[in-house]
Amino acid sequence: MSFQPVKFYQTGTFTVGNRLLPPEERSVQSDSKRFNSINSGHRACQGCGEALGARYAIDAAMEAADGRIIAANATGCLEVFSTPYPETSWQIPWIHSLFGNTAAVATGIAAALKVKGKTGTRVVAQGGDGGTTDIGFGCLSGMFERNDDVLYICYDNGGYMNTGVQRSSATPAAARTSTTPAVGAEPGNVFGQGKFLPAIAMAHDIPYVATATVADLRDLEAKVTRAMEIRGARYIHILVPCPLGWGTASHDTIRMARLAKETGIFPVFEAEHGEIKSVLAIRRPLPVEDYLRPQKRYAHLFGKQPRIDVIAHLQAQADRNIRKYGLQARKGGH
Amino acid sequence: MDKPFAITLDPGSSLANHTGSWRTFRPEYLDRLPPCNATCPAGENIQGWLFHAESGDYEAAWRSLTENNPLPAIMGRVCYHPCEGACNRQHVDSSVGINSIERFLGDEAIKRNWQFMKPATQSGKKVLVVGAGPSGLAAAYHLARLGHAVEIQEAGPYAGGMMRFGIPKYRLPREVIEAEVQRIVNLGVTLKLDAKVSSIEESMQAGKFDAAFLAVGAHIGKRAYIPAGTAAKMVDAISVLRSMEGEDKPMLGRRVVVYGGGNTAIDVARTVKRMGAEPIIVYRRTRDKAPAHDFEIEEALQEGVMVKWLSTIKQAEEGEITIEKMALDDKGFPQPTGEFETLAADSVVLALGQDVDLGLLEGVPGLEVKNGTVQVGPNMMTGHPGIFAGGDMVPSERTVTVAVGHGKKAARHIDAWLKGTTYAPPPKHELAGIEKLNTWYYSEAPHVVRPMLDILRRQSSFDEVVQGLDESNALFEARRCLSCGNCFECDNCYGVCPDNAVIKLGPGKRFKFNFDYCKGCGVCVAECPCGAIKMVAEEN
Amino acid sequence: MFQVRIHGRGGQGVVTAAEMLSVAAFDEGRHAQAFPSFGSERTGAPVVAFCRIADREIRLREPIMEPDAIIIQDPTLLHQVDVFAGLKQDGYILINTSKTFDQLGLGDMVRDWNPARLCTVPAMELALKHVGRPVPNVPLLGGFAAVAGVLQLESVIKAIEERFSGKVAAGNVAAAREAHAIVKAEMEQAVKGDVTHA
Amino acid sequence: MLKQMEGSRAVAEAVALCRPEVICAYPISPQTHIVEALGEMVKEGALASCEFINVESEFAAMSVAIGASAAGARSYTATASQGLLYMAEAVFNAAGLGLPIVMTVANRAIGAPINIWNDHSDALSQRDSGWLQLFAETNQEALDLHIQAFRLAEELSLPIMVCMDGFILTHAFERVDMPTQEQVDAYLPAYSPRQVLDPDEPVSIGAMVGPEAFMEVRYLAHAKQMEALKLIPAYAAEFKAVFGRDSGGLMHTYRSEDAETIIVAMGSVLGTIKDTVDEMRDSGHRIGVLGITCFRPFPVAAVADALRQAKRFVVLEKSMAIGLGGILAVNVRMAVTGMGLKGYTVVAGLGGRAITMKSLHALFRQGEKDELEPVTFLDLDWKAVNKQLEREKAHRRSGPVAEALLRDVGIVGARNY
Repeated sequence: MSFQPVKFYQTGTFTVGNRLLPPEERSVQSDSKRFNSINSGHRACQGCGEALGARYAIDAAMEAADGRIIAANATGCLEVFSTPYPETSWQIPWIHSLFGNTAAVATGIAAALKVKGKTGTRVVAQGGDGGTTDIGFGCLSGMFERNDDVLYICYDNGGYMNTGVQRSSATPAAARTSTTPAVGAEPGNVFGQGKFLPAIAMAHDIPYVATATVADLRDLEAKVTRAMEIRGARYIHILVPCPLGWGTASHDTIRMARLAKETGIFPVFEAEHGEIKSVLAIRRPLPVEDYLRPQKRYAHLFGKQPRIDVIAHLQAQADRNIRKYGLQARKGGH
Repeated sequence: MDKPFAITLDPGSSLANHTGSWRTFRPEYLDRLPPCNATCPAGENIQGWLFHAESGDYEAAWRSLTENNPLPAIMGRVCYHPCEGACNRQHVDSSVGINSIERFLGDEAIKRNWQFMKPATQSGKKVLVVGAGPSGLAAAYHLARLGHAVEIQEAGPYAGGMMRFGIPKYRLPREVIEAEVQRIVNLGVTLKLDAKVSSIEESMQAGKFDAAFLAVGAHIGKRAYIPAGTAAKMVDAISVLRSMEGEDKPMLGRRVVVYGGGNTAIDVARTVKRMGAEPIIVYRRTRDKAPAHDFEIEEALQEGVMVKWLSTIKQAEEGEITIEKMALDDKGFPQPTGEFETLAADSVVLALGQDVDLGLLEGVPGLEVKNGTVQVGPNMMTGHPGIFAGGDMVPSERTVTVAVGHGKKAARHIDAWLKGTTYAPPPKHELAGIEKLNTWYYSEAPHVVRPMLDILRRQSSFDEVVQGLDESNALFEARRCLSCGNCFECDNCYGVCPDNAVIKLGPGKRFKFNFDYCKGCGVCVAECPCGAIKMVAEEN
Repeated sequence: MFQVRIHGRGGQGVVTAAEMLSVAAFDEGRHAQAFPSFGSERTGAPVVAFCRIADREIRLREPIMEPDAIIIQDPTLLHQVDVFAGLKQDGYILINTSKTFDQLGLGDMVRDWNPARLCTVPAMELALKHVGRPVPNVPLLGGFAAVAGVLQLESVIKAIEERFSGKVAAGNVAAAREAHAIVKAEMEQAVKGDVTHA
Repeated sequence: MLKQMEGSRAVAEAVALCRPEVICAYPISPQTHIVEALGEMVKEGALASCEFINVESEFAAMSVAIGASAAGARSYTATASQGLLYMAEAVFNAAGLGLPIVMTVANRAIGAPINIWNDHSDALSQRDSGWLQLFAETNQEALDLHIQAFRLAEELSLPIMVCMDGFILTHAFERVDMPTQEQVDAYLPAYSPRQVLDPDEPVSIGAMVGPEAFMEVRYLAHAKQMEALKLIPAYAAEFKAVFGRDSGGLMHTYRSEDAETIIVAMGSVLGTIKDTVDEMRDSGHRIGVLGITCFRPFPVAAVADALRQAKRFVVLEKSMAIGLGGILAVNVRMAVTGMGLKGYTVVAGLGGRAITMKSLHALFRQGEKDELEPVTFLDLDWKAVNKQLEREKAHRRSGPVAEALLRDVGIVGARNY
């Protein structure tokens, strides 16, 4: 288990910083001289989970690699809001090529570094769920299969938010998007479709696969740090709520991620060579309704005639996650 | 490098894009009033001193504490800690044991002989403090710190007032009082014992005092009319407790009936129990209606004190009393039932409240006395200019904590009065209610229970019943503080900002917003554990 | 310019044969161009490869439609594919077989042919004998050196040794030499008129 | 050193001499032999300091090359036909980012109907991608062009396709003069990237560019290609100085000095054309040849100069702008705009259809007499075509075209020889 939360010290390791912790146990994000790999002035929406997740992850990778990171970035929100000519928010060497080829571009960078003997410089590829689970899946699977020395980070906000909130294969069931409107007998995205990429990544037997959310910074940082200790293909899937696409208040971004984890909707775990090594247990269990209700993309479930059946179905999905990954809250929390 | 036009860009150049223009609401840091501070009668900045204790800097914590209260070792034992009743942590698990940490700090200060800092300059003014009880000691301390020459004139042979004469030593060991009084004396306060002030005007003139603070305790036990035979032994509770301080212990016999339901009744009952007697408390109402703190009733019951609830004494004779059973009416008042019972009783101790001896005020023009108390203005000054009063003398709850609060408050007004100005307390912040907090961030941490003396020793000795916390326990308990409403530098705002628009100013300096980039999303407000940020509309 | 077309089946080394032929010519300082029929045929399917040999640069890129010589690596193709299409009158024909032209049913076709240009060699047997594998292409090249006279046997052997190594090279060289001897003997007999293909 | 070898092998050895650092490979006929040979060289250590990556698609192949090139590695890949189309998005991207990748295109037709044989449809479909496109006439030239391409690409910071006819060249065994490592090292300096992903000097590559600068970016790409028109002949001249032979350049003329009719073509068919022209010259025809080596940038001025003295030109191309006629022809016509030349487009050799001297003789004679249609389809089976057109008139459900034609022409007729 890579992340051993500090049990107490007022806020333990739940908050970003903690003056009571020894310096070596403090988070990368709490450092007043942190990298800010993605700088201020980017054009992400107010309360953007992806902007936050990207800084969390890349800063942690930078810390682990002594500031020697090269990133390849898929087309998508992150790319568009961070690098509109003539300004870029990135403070690291960064390249955007296409929507579907990020893993392969990263492979190329890694190959170049290897052949030049620059093994101290590490490669991170990043993209949204569309660029990862859909259009970029072929290249990603190829990168996994070859075990190229790349850390791929997927920022999952459950849809094509950049183009106006269309459905991706990571869009959850029942969620409303522009292409799965909340009309008809089965409003929103259908059940039984979509794919959970971390499990597919694990099926490649790559050295490291993990999930994380922007609500558990220390867990996220520990996973990136762990991933950076390993050579070969690594995959981290980070849930990053999207106020626009989810229809949530801009200030609720982290809260939504927390609810996703605490309800069991989004399992947080890590795996090595295809085997689960640890899970982040639920701390304060909640029904999925608490997670669904604040989101306008599920508003159709809570209309005049609430779709109790659909909510129950989603609860069953969460319960299944809890059983499957062993997410049950443990005594004493964490 | 000679970069290709437009395709390749310089790092971090988006700083040119000031996204602050997107904002319609802006976050603002603020300090809210934590409920503990809001309820502390002594006006302690509890959260403030807990902050230092959390990092293990106990001296800093003690110094912070004693900014408001010079008697933490005493208060850590006898304060009924309304702060803990208000503590927001009770909504998470259980309240922070503030009182136990205060005692730890007080004891630590005695152990390590920490002393108060003397004022840099002297004002040249003289202030007379009448009474060396908590209120007088507190006032003397604060006035001395403000640079005034203070003399306490105490009627009794010891300092401490009602703390010494009204509180048993198993709750408040006398060496604790001695230590904290001595520290105030060391600050430069003159303490005159056995110096009863019989006329305040005379005493002030004699000593050329510029002002006076009257802080005489309620030493006179209230009497009630109970038909009694001549041989019946009846004494008042406060006399019993006072006599415990001298050589001649009271002779009350084996079966002692204590009449009353307040803390003094409990104290007397527990005291006589320790003297080998069998105390029975007789109280006209029920346990939950009793003014005594429940934990003290519980401790008394544990120690073998008997209680007759819903009972009044109708008659006292030698060796026995008659009591009438009562019943509560619809409004919760006890009404006689006509049912009687006799109890064996070698003596009856009346614990029905106390009065203050106001004899020293006779003839002072402008003073107003009502219901046995001196009327004071909001600045604690009596109707006579320059004469202030506090503690048991003024209309208020009579607790050590309230008394200490009066002393501090009066000192500030006296200081202002001496300078010819008025003291205006700073405006209070809005309350940091639980709804302002994001408690998800606080670690699970159950309350530490203070160790208790074993029951046999409690029944037979005057050793202190409730023990202190050890260092690790105190630290743990201090860290349970949620820091409601005040930034404790957890870095959450700094970390969770998607726009890196929070600037970390360094330890103790908190944070500030970089409004060039803050888009006003409000994530910092939502994720601030302690509710120290709020959103305000830009147009305001 | 001398143009050769080789017929065989996928897996019989038809393309290799054409390439080795071009290498042999190159080794003699001549220009040569070998190329396959660019098909996507799999093992067993009829395939064709070509080789041009000339004393100047070969620029022509069209398929060989009027060959000067034809090498048939697999006699079972004779009645399935028009292997003789475009063959010049009195062009060389070399067939991997232990039968005669008559026995192969080709008697009528070659009745007026110069008998010295009609040769057979049991290349499959030679390959099995010397190399241990049923790959008739290399022995046929040895035979071709004898029949067409455009290349020296030693050039072919050099090409074999460039292509293969060790035992395989030695076996192929031996097979090529034996094939060369067989064909040479056939031709000498034909010139003497001892043998007719009728 | 003279060697008799397969064209693919020759190219592979030449690429190896250029010291590539990252090679990405995905198999597609007829490019396979090139990357197979390179893969072997890397694996056995003959090609040191090189990463050979077997990717999962051509799209990935180009993408890996993009990443590697951006990280400062000399990068190479090879493809053909459908593969080139499958990577098309990345092809445009590599050019847009200005990454000097060299790619061999073993020219092959594009389906449907699926066809593995040679024509130029694949490369020409990417003519506007921003890549430089060089067409080899022989395997010697293919080999030489790769050496020149790395130098050109890296100097210009633009990617280059070296196009060679699939099978006809890639699979042909013929004589090549293989240069030495010393020669190549003398000609080709180490790769010094114009932009590179480097933590010591971070940059963001691949920004989103809006209307305010996009046209400028595009113009600059064009300006670079115009610059290439000067560099290409200069580098060819330097090449001759080091290697001792004419290779590359913008174009080659053949017996065109006094020609009234000039045949314009690209790639290996030029050999067959030259043989035909030789024969016609022998019988007194004033005919010559213009071989285009550099299709992108298109050498408009040089082509105009080469054709200025002629009366007519016949563009014989292995490509087709369906619905218009020729692709190369349109480019040539633009070059001679206003010159009063007669021009003919001949679409030939599509999908591997053999282009024979016999047909060329007839064609060129027709051309000389101005008897050609504006667009001619060489050796088209009109009978089969007309039959199908009739069939489609007669039946709504006439079925798939290619299969019907195959039935008509028969299996022997379908042989390409």
